[in-house]
Amino acid sequence: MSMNEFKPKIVAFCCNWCSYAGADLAGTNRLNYPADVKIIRVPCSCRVNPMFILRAFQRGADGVILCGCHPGDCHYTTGNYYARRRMTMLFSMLDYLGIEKERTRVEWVSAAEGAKFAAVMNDFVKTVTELGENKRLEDLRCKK
Amino acid sequence: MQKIGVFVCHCGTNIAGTVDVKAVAEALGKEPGVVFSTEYQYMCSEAGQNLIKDAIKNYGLTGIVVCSCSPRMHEATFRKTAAAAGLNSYMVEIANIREQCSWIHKDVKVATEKAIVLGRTAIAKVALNTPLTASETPVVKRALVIGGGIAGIQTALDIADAGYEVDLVEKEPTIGGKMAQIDKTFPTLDCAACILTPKMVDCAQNEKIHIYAYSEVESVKGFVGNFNVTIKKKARFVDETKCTGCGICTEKCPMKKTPNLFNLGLDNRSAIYIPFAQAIPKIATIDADYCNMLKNGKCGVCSKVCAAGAIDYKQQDQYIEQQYGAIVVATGFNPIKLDNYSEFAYNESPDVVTSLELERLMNAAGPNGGTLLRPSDKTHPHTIVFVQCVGSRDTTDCGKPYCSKICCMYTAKHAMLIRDKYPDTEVYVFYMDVRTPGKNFDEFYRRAVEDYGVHYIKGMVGKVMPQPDGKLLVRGSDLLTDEQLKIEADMVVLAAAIEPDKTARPLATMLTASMDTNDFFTEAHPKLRPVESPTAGIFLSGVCQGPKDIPETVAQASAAAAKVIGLLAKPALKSNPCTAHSDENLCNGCSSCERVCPYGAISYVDKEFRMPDRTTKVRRVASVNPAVCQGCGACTVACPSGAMDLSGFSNKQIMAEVDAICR
Amino acid sequence: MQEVMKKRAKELLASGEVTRVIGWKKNEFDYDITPAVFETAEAIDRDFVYDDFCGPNLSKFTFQHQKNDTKTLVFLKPCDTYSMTQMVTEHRVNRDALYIIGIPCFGKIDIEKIKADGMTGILSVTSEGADVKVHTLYGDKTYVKIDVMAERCLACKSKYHTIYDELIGEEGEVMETDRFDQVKELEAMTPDQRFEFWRGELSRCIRCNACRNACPACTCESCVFDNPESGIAQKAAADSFEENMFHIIRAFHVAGRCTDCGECSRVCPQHIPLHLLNRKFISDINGYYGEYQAGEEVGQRAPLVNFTKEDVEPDVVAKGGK
Amino acid sequence: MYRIPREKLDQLFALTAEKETLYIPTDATSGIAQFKKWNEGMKMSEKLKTSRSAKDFFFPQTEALVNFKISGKKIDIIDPREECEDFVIFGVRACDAKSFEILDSVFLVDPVDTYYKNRREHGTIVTLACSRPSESCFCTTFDIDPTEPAGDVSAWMTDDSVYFKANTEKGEKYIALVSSLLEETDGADVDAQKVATKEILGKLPFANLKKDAFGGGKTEQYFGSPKWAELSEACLGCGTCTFVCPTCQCYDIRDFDTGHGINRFRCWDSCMYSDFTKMAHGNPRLSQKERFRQRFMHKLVYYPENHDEVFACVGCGRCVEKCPISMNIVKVMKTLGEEEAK
Amino acid sequence: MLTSKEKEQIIRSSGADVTKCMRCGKCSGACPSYDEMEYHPHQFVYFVEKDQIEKLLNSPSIYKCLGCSVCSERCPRDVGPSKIVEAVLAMAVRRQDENHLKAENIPGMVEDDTPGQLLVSAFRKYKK
Repeated sequence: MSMNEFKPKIVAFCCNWCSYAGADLAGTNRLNYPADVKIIRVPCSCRVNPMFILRAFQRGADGVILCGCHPGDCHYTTGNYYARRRMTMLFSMLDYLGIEKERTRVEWVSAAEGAKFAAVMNDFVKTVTELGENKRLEDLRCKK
Repeated sequence: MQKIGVFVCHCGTNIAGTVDVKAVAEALGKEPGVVFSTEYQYMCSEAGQNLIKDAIKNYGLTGIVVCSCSPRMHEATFRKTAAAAGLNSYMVEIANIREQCSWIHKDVKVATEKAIVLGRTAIAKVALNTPLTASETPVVKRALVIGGGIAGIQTALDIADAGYEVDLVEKEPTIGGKMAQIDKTFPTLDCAACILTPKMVDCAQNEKIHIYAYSEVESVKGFVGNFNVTIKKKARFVDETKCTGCGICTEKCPMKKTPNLFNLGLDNRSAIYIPFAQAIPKIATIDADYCNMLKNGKCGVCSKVCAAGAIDYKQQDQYIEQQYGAIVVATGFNPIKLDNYSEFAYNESPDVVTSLELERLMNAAGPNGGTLLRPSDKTHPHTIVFVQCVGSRDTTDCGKPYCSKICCMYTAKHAMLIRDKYPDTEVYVFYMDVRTPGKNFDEFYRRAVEDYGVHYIKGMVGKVMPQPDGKLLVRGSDLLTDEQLKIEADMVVLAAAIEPDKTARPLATMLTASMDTNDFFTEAHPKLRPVESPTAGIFLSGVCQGPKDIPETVAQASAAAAKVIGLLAKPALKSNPCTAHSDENLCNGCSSCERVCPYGAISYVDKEFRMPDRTTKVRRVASVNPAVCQGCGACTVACPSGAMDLSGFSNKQIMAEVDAICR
Repeated sequence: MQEVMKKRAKELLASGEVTRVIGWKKNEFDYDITPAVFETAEAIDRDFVYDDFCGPNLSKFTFQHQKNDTKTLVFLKPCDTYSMTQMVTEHRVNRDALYIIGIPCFGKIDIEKIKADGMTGILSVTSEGADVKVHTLYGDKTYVKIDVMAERCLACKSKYHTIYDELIGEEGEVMETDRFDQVKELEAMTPDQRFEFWRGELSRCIRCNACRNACPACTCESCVFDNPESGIAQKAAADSFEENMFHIIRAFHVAGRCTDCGECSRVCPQHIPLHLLNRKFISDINGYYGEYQAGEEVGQRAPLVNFTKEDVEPDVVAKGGK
Repeated sequence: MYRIPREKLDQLFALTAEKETLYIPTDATSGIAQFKKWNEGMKMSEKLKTSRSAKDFFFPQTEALVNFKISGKKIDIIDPREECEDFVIFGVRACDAKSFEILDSVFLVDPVDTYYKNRREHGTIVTLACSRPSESCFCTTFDIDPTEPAGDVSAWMTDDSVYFKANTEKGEKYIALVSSLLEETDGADVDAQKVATKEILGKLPFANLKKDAFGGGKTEQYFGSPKWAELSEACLGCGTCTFVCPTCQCYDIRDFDTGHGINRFRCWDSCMYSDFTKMAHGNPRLSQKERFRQRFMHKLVYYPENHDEVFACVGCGRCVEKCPISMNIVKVMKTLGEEEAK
Repeated sequence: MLTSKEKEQIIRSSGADVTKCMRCGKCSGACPSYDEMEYHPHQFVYFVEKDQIEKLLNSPSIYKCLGCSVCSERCPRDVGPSKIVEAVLAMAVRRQDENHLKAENIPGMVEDDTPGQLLVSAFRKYKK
């Protein structure tokens, strides 16, 4: 597979209240971002277990992004604060194990930020595409 | 094994235009567990819903996937459809192939492929769904209105009218808000006090309304139907139950050099004060920053003169806890600070004033008793320049990007009133655009120009320069004559942009209600649910949601009241069944979940367990109160043993979605 | 020390204050130590030992052998008390059913270091003061104790007891430690080097679960890796991913709760430096959220179930940390 | 008997690796020895034992059994086995060599485990006699002579030479493969080493450990012994002893969902694990005591009973060294043996 | 509408987004050189948007601008009229420096004793 043809698999966890709505707004405003991004709706960014992120990589994801309400704006008041700590720790550990830190990201996208959502996804897909296939955290059994 | 039905919606050409819906239906039909797959023009139409209902019955479907618009749009619709056909409403999953697919992709092949993946993901999830039943919680028949301006007053009156208890919390010593400071109202030019004060009195006299003036909301817990709010009653140092509002104390108080905030600091008052004559409640308040007794323990005049013995220098802040079924936010606005607009010399010259200050200067109860005089030398102004859009429509850091909406009209009002009362005064209005949509609004503005001879100038003031002789040299452009005007003015009036009150942001955090980047509360839907916050049970009234004039504010206030009444009229609320639950066999009782729960929904019980070796062991285990749990899922991740899981978004379901996407 | 402990244990047994004593006993060799429950003075006289080989952390053993209806005496070294405090915080042990005696520790000897030096056929090892004398079939050798001390003891964080009913010996202090030096070394490597390093280390894992089962923070009623319902259960790593997965998740589960007792690395039959994973989290928590030592006092709120509004954003990692 | 100078050992490895895959024990960074595929420049470990036993070569920790490929509603069954290449394991000790016989008696009897058989047939075992046994060794208890190891080829290493002797047809083939480097010799040095080693064996701490108290027919005598409770008390329930043991052969069969099919594989299991023998109703082995007892009863009583008094322990001492709480088969034999003596 | 090369260049070199202008005229209201100028700051913005660059290039206004940037400072939309004036001025200056030497004219200029090096350096200097 040449670099040009490489289409990354991107899993985006979006909180129901802000980021998922932001993604909807991006759609309503017809703001394009690559089809490589597939969104999973979760009630809150704090619902995302680090296990899910590892699972995505195991299953062949090349990048995982978590989007939630801006800190202070969480629908559940404090959820994204916990998510922020958890993800900081997880990302740090992945980096410590030598896994490309650019493959994981957290972005705060409000329901009003459709344009930001599209911009973030465009940028993330670009970053991951440049990195190429995820080789360091893959499960060979899941390859086709 | 589930029997899953897949329904792909065309949404007219919204989806079918970029997604090959037939191919999607066909591909998804081949997925394991899928026994029926079809596509249709409009799934949300009655015919579309009937299609789903028939399929549920004919194929004995145990779960359905609708590939359509965002679940935020029609999830509720399809849940009802399923329920009508006898299928549990939580056996429905939506694949969002419109907002997140057809609308953002142009290539049919790419969009179709993605739609299939999204459909597959929803199928993977629904295969693990379990029927859920919403539990019911009773609704507390009492509403809280935060903010006692015209918005809050109107909402409170309407709710009370329907027979429900209302608490009205106002941070100032009196209700009335900004409208109480306004002189006349457009487009009718009737006096604001004349139409506002009767409403304030109504509030005070209504048995169902309880006014907490000089109070603030301290904390909000709970959820729709059952909010638990702590209200802080700030110490007035005056016993409310004893004060008669006679005002002798305010006359006798020696601390007369206290800035009168009601008059925006344009004149002074005493340290103990009643903001204005028609204040509700009409109770004196001691300004602790200026009172000599409170500061230095010397004075005590007010206490001596008070016949009612109402003065209490030892009064403390009081905290009141109260339960509410609904909360209305009516926190209003303030003009922005003009410190960053040095070109208008607002901080340099007392004769450069904001429009709100002009209201006080022109008001009969204002500092000059209703005669318009220059603040600097109390002389009659002969030339007045109005500058519109100061800080509005301004995308730089010091301004606001939005239109403040009310300035065009009140400036026309001011110009007209001045020309009417002082025909020898020339009035110039610099404008970018004059915006007057509204009943009788444009007519009003035209009257200012045509009947009162106000000079409207298309252009903007670039600089205001105070002159040694006390005049203000105003330099601005007239774009139509292509000239730069230099006007020697006696006064300059700035139509400062309005912004939400600063207390709104911390309040939004307490309420978990979302705000936009300008700190206006966001509505649940910009068109269809304009008076509700996305957070259930929180309603919006007045400028806290966006700039609006008095008629609009009152309209929204009544609308919010109607929504509150609708909510309070319900005997019970169905709660979201997607709540957390703990597997007692796995629970360690370590308290991690309790620590992260924002609702205090988790408690612990000691439970006896039978061990494999047939002994028994008492263990501490977590137990979730489903009525209190809001289903955020923070606990599920905090739990190290995986005992805690979330219905509707279980670990297995989310992992199945991950798997399906990455397949 | 051993004799004082024995005497005190027997006193408490005799007075009926406690009915059981948790301590260590010697096994086949000098360096073989097994945690044990003693119920009689005779058993204590016969088997009870406390010397420089008594490495096993008795907190986890106490957790496994706790009884609610009777009081148990347990001897805890300073680092063991941190684990115990953490377990009390998490309601994993019944503090009321325990009588804790804090005992001093002067660093434990790591027999693996002596073996790694080529010593085999070891017939006896004796530790006296700074000398460690090793007598083997193939010759004798004397080591300076500090050279054969366990890694975790060389980087000892504290000689202070965070929980006890009584102390034997004098109370020590929290120590200055260079325990994050190895973490820093790893952080200074390139991602490729780190990847190679961990691949090399973790690929030796045989998933015996000794690290988990010895860990005083891993006291789950059922481990997610044993629970087929968890979706990540595995018995053996069938792919390099699963080797990573197990250790990342385990480190994450104990993050903010791990007291850095070092049992995981001590028990690893494959000599994987597992403590370096936990220490990374500890060092990150200290750096990002302020100094925090798990097990310092009962009732602490662990950093991962806590937050401040001003916490760093996760992109701090991408930006190169701290 | 053949001889090669020690300095030529690398050449021998190179020559072997040219034809077949060669594995030798080598030191890992962390101070343990492990079998690794030989490549140029690799140094053979001087350690007596590898951390893991050599059973991995024939009975790997995880092994794919069958794959199911799912496409839509269709399932294809795929045999994931690839043609096994011939390989040579160099430096297997007598204890591990003996363990292969025990594994054979489990996997190669009817029904034959074809996965195991396949690997076994392709492997040539070159054993290496021990000259510096460690304090944890007790192979002599089970009548193993570490100076005369079994295997396809036996080897002895002295200060300057390595001696070889072929024991099987496969062994002969291997000797022929490397014959260009070998010279024939009488093996007098080997005999001298054997005498010296045997003298050391007599001085080992476990030299007097006897298996006589155990064997078939002792079930009733030991099963109900009260000593099990105390012996198993500190057991953590980890699988260290099992996984380092060269004779433990229990495995679990698991399915892994790859997203596009199922991979069915087997992996080592441990009777020390709490979910071992767990069934729908629960676990008949109620506590760690029962699990602990099972492991040692199997090695010392049940297995000998069914296999002509051959014990399922080869005295390699790995469990003695690796157990986190220093509990092991020697302690069990001594404790229960004392009881027998009474 | 086709965008001229000049407009493109002005927008590129000034970095100003003329579409953001909402025609408030604050720039011109603030301009100290207003009376000196034929075209005023807001017109610079407007003319660029309407692609009437030539007018601006030929106007003395570009030399009257003091470059004080008060127009940009006051602009509520961050358009930056002064940046446009500057860009137009730069373009005009560059135009004065047209191609003074063309390759085909060289042979006619060459005399026997013209040093080759002079030709090369002249070409470098006067050829754009």
